[in-house]
Amino acid sequence: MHIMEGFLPSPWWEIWFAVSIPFILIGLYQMNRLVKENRETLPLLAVAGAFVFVLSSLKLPSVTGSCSHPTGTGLGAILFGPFIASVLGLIVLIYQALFLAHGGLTTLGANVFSMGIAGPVVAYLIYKAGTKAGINTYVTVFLAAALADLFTYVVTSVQLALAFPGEAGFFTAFQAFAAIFAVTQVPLAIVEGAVIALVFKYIVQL
Amino acid sequence: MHRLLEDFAQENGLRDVNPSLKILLGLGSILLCVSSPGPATPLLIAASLSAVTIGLARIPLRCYARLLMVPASFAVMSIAVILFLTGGGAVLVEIPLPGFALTVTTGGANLSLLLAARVLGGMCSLFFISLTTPMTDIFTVMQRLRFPTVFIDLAMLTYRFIFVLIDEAGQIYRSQRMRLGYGTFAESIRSFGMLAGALFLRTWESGEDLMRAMDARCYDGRFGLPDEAPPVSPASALGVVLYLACVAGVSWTTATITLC
Amino acid sequence: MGTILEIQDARYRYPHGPEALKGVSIRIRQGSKVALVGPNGAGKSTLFQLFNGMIRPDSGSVLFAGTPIEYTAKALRELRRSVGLVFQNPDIQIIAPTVYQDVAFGPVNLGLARDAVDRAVRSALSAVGLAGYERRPPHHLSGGEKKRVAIAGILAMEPDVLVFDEPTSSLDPASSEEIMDLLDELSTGGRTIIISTHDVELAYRWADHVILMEQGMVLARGSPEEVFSDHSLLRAARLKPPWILDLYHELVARSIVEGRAPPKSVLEFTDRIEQHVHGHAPRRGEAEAMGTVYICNADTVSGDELRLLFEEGHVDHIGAMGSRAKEFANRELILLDFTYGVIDKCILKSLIGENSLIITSGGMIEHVHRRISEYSAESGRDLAAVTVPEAGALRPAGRIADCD
Amino acid sequence: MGTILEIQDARYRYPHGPEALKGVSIRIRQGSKVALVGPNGAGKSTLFQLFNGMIRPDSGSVLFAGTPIEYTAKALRELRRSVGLVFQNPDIQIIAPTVYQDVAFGPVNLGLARDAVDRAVRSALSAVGLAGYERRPPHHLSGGEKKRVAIAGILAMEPDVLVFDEPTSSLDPASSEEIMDLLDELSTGGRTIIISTHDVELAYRWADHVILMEQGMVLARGSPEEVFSDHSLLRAARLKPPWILDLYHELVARSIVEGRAPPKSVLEFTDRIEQHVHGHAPRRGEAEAMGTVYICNADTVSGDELRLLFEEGHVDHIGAMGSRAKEFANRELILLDFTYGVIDKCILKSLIGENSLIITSGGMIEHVHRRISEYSAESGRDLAAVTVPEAGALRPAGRIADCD
Repeated sequence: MHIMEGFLPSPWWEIWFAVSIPFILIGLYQMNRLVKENRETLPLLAVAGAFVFVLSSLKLPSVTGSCSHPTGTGLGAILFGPFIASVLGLIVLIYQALFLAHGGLTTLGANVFSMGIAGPVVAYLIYKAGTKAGINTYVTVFLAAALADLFTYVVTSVQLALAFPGEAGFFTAFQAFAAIFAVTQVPLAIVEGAVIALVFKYIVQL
Repeated sequence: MHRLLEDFAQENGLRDVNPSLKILLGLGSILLCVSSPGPATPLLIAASLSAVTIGLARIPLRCYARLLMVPASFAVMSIAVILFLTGGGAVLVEIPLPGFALTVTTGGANLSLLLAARVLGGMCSLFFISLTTPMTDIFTVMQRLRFPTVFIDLAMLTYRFIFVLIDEAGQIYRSQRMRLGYGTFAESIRSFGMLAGALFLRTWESGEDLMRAMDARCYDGRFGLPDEAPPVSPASALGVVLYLACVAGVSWTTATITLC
Repeated sequence: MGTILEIQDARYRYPHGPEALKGVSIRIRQGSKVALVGPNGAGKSTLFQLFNGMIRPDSGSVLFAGTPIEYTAKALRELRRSVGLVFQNPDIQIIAPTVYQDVAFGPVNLGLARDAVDRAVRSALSAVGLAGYERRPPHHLSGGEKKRVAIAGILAMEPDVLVFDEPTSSLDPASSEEIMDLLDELSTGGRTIIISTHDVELAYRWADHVILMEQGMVLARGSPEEVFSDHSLLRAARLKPPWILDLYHELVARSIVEGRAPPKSVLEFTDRIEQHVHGHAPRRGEAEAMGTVYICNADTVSGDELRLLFEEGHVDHIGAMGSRAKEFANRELILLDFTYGVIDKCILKSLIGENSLIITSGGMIEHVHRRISEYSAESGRDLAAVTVPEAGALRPAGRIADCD
Repeated sequence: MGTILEIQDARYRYPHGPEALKGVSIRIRQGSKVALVGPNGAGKSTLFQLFNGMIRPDSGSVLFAGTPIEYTAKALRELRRSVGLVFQNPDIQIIAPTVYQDVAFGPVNLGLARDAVDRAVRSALSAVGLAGYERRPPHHLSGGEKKRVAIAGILAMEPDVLVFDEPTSSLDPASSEEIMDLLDELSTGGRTIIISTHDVELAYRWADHVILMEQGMVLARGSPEEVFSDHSLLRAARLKPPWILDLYHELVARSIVEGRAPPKSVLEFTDRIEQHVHGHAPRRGEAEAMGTVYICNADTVSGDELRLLFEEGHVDHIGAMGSRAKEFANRELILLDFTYGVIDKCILKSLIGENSLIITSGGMIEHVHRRISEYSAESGRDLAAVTVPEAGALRPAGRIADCD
């Protein structure tokens, strides 16, 4: 779920940039080192980014809205670590804003935090925990993907509620945003979880 | 497969205007929108930049209208929340519901209007950038602005592969439709999973191919040079600065105007 | 036979793109072998997508079996089952992780029961000669095998019309010939086969009807001989004439051969030139014995019966036509001399007094007999074609020994 | 000229894969046009990767200009600058977001200064006929154009050896011919050109040396006529002989033509058959005037000079060879009749008394003259080839009018 251009007022869009930029900077630093050590990293990162973009630009079946991409970057987080994944997330979000009109430029900071950092970290943690606990791999993958999606939307609701607490205060606002977006986001998360589990099954079969 | 905004940008009427100038105009407008205290400024920006995009950049009106619908569902839902949540001022409408009542106050109405205007103005500014300035030109600007090289290189490679993969995804999708994929909801999920899986495989192969291609072409950690950007014409530069100044002026003078 | 597919004055413009079809009308007879020929970008692929309703014409209409296509989800599903489209690049068409799952994709979507799916998959795989490949992952197959899997995936839906976009593109010559053999085999079952190609040689040899396209329009339609003899048309379509026609027309222009019907193969061409040079249909003296072409049915013959034939020294060359026959030869460890262009090669061997055996199956047996007797009639040379093993079939073969 | 590339008894096995090269030794002379012919999977692409050090043989050695390749990063970069490899699929080779940036990729990584990069890019783009395409994104180009960009990307590094993997794969005939024309053009500059292909027709016409491969081994090497005349070799490599050789050998077997050197083109073949039939080299009577082939240099001629030529009615057909010439014709709005196979087509026109003009550039002018005088010498017919505009060049063209 992308926050669109113009929606976040000052100082919130600046604040979310301030929160995300350290991750991006660490990611860039790590990436620089990685690319110097092993030149094959750059093409791999590039195709991974392109894959995430293309997947997110395809409409998921029977659900309005597109496949969001925390699971894509989640995969990036498993492969390259969360910081580099946040750089991938940033690039994908820029292309989504410019090519598809999903999201915006002043809201990049907030969107990078929810989709490029928070979501992937959750996916990463659940995947690790599930594998350690010996839960069925497909179930783990389903949970990681679906919950990362849900968490992303929770974070977005928090971001909106912080910016627009209204009279009733942050918690009521959060409940309101979370409730109304649940209509689209909960089915989306389930579908995405199922799809990603299928993809995983597909890849395992090879 | 829908067409990307980028495809319009490649052949728009303002293709040969200096990209830095176009980005300055777009970003400046966005900043004016989000910092505008009243709805008049964003609406003015929306109207003027739409006119420029349709009139000068010659983007078909129908496509432009359809683009404006992209953010509509998000905007409607979130603005609805804000409309009912935000208080202050007189009560305009009250919808009684079991247990509680939804109220719309002037404060809520004003904030909602302001947000709707900002979103419209912001999106029109964003569309102005993405419909008039191809990504290839934006790379040039990034290079000028000394963005980290590794970031630009990665963005460029990603850009190239987006189009390779999008083409393949479209073909795979068509071939699935041909074999009656996406018939029912369950089938859709299954078909989509296969598509994503097949695409993942192709992605992986593309990555390996790309490594070989770069090696075969003497890759030594350097990427392409920035293209020469078209020169900034003094008249258009003056125009952009004047426009932004005027809008800022309007923003300052209309700050107190509200809906009710 | 009637018209199965018809397109009436169809126009189509891609969204925001150029006009890809500028008023195209064509008519495809049931059971025919049609080649759509033109350079890249002529509109061939766009036309193909009209055939099974992947795109809808801006104006004009598309008729299947005499009825205009309805663009409802249900009608389109039915249509796509009946008109199967095989893409140029099998990598795009093959999506599942195993061959079995990929071929099953269509039948499963058709809602067939599990065992019906299984039957459909096995029979499609056997038709393309890939029985036993079920569990292989497609990306480890060769180019020709991938193409076969893609074809099987369509065949499994049992379509009436098979449409192939550039069936031989990026295949090597042997794989190409095998795919074209397969197309011939599929066509003998009464199916309508349409291919698009920019390979005029292929279209000239294979098709019985050619449609020449360029820039979204039909430039010409007719028999391959007619269409490809018009150089100015071909030039307009940025194509070269088939070499055999090119040389033929040069020779006609210099009155070295007669301007009757153009030849279709090296064999025919040689005969025509010899006829002109020697003033008569080339006929070897009676003393010069001709070889026999034995034909056997891969579905009914046993390996031992054939080995008997070889041991008795009746057979000098062995060829197999069609995928079932090749599978059979493989299984029985029979070394094949010819795997493509089999009939012509065996005729050439007969002419120099050598015997050959063609292993094939089903309707192709008749096809071989017909082809050989046609050649006999045309050339005035009496070629023997014998189906084995049949009562007494091996006896007359002995006559070579007698004549020598 | 000396040997530029040499491979001595190279063996290579892919990790976890089959042995792709089983002791291959080849030697490539500087400035030659070599075709590596074989079916898919014969090891052609693997061999190509040995050429520029993309893979290292398990045993055996690779020599460039007499020196064994060193597998250090620095030496490899130097080697890859000298031996440019153009992949089969241009989508894989094109890396950057614009044509300019993509072609600049090699030069930039070679550490050239900005203006040297610029010169290299412009000259490479002009050599492939894509000047003016600098700012286009690759995904908006046609297949043929992408191929040219891929070639320009390699050319910009100014390699001595150009290696093309299946240069014409999935291009339509006209685009293929244009790419092969480009290869000829590049070869006249003294570069060594190596192609891999399974298209024997192409290899037969184009190459001056053929290496036949199958299953990781070299089956034969030699002139195309030699290699492709050996049917058993070709069969072992699952290839068909070029049609022209096939027909030729049939005719020789029936003693309709003499078994001298096999013909290379339809033109030559017609002459040979006519010679046999009429018992002498075909020579038209003096009264039958032959047309003239005008040749002009696209780099020096002006559009007005040419238009003068057309207006005076000297020219019936116009052809352009090479990308600079085609660019020129495009710019000057000259409608072209021939864009490929130009020389042969113009000779054929001359034989029927029509004049033609060939627009070309650089070393190709000599090539045209040589080809026409060779034909004159072989056929015994006196064809006029005149470079225009030169003093008095237009005068003799009037003779057609006199003769009529």
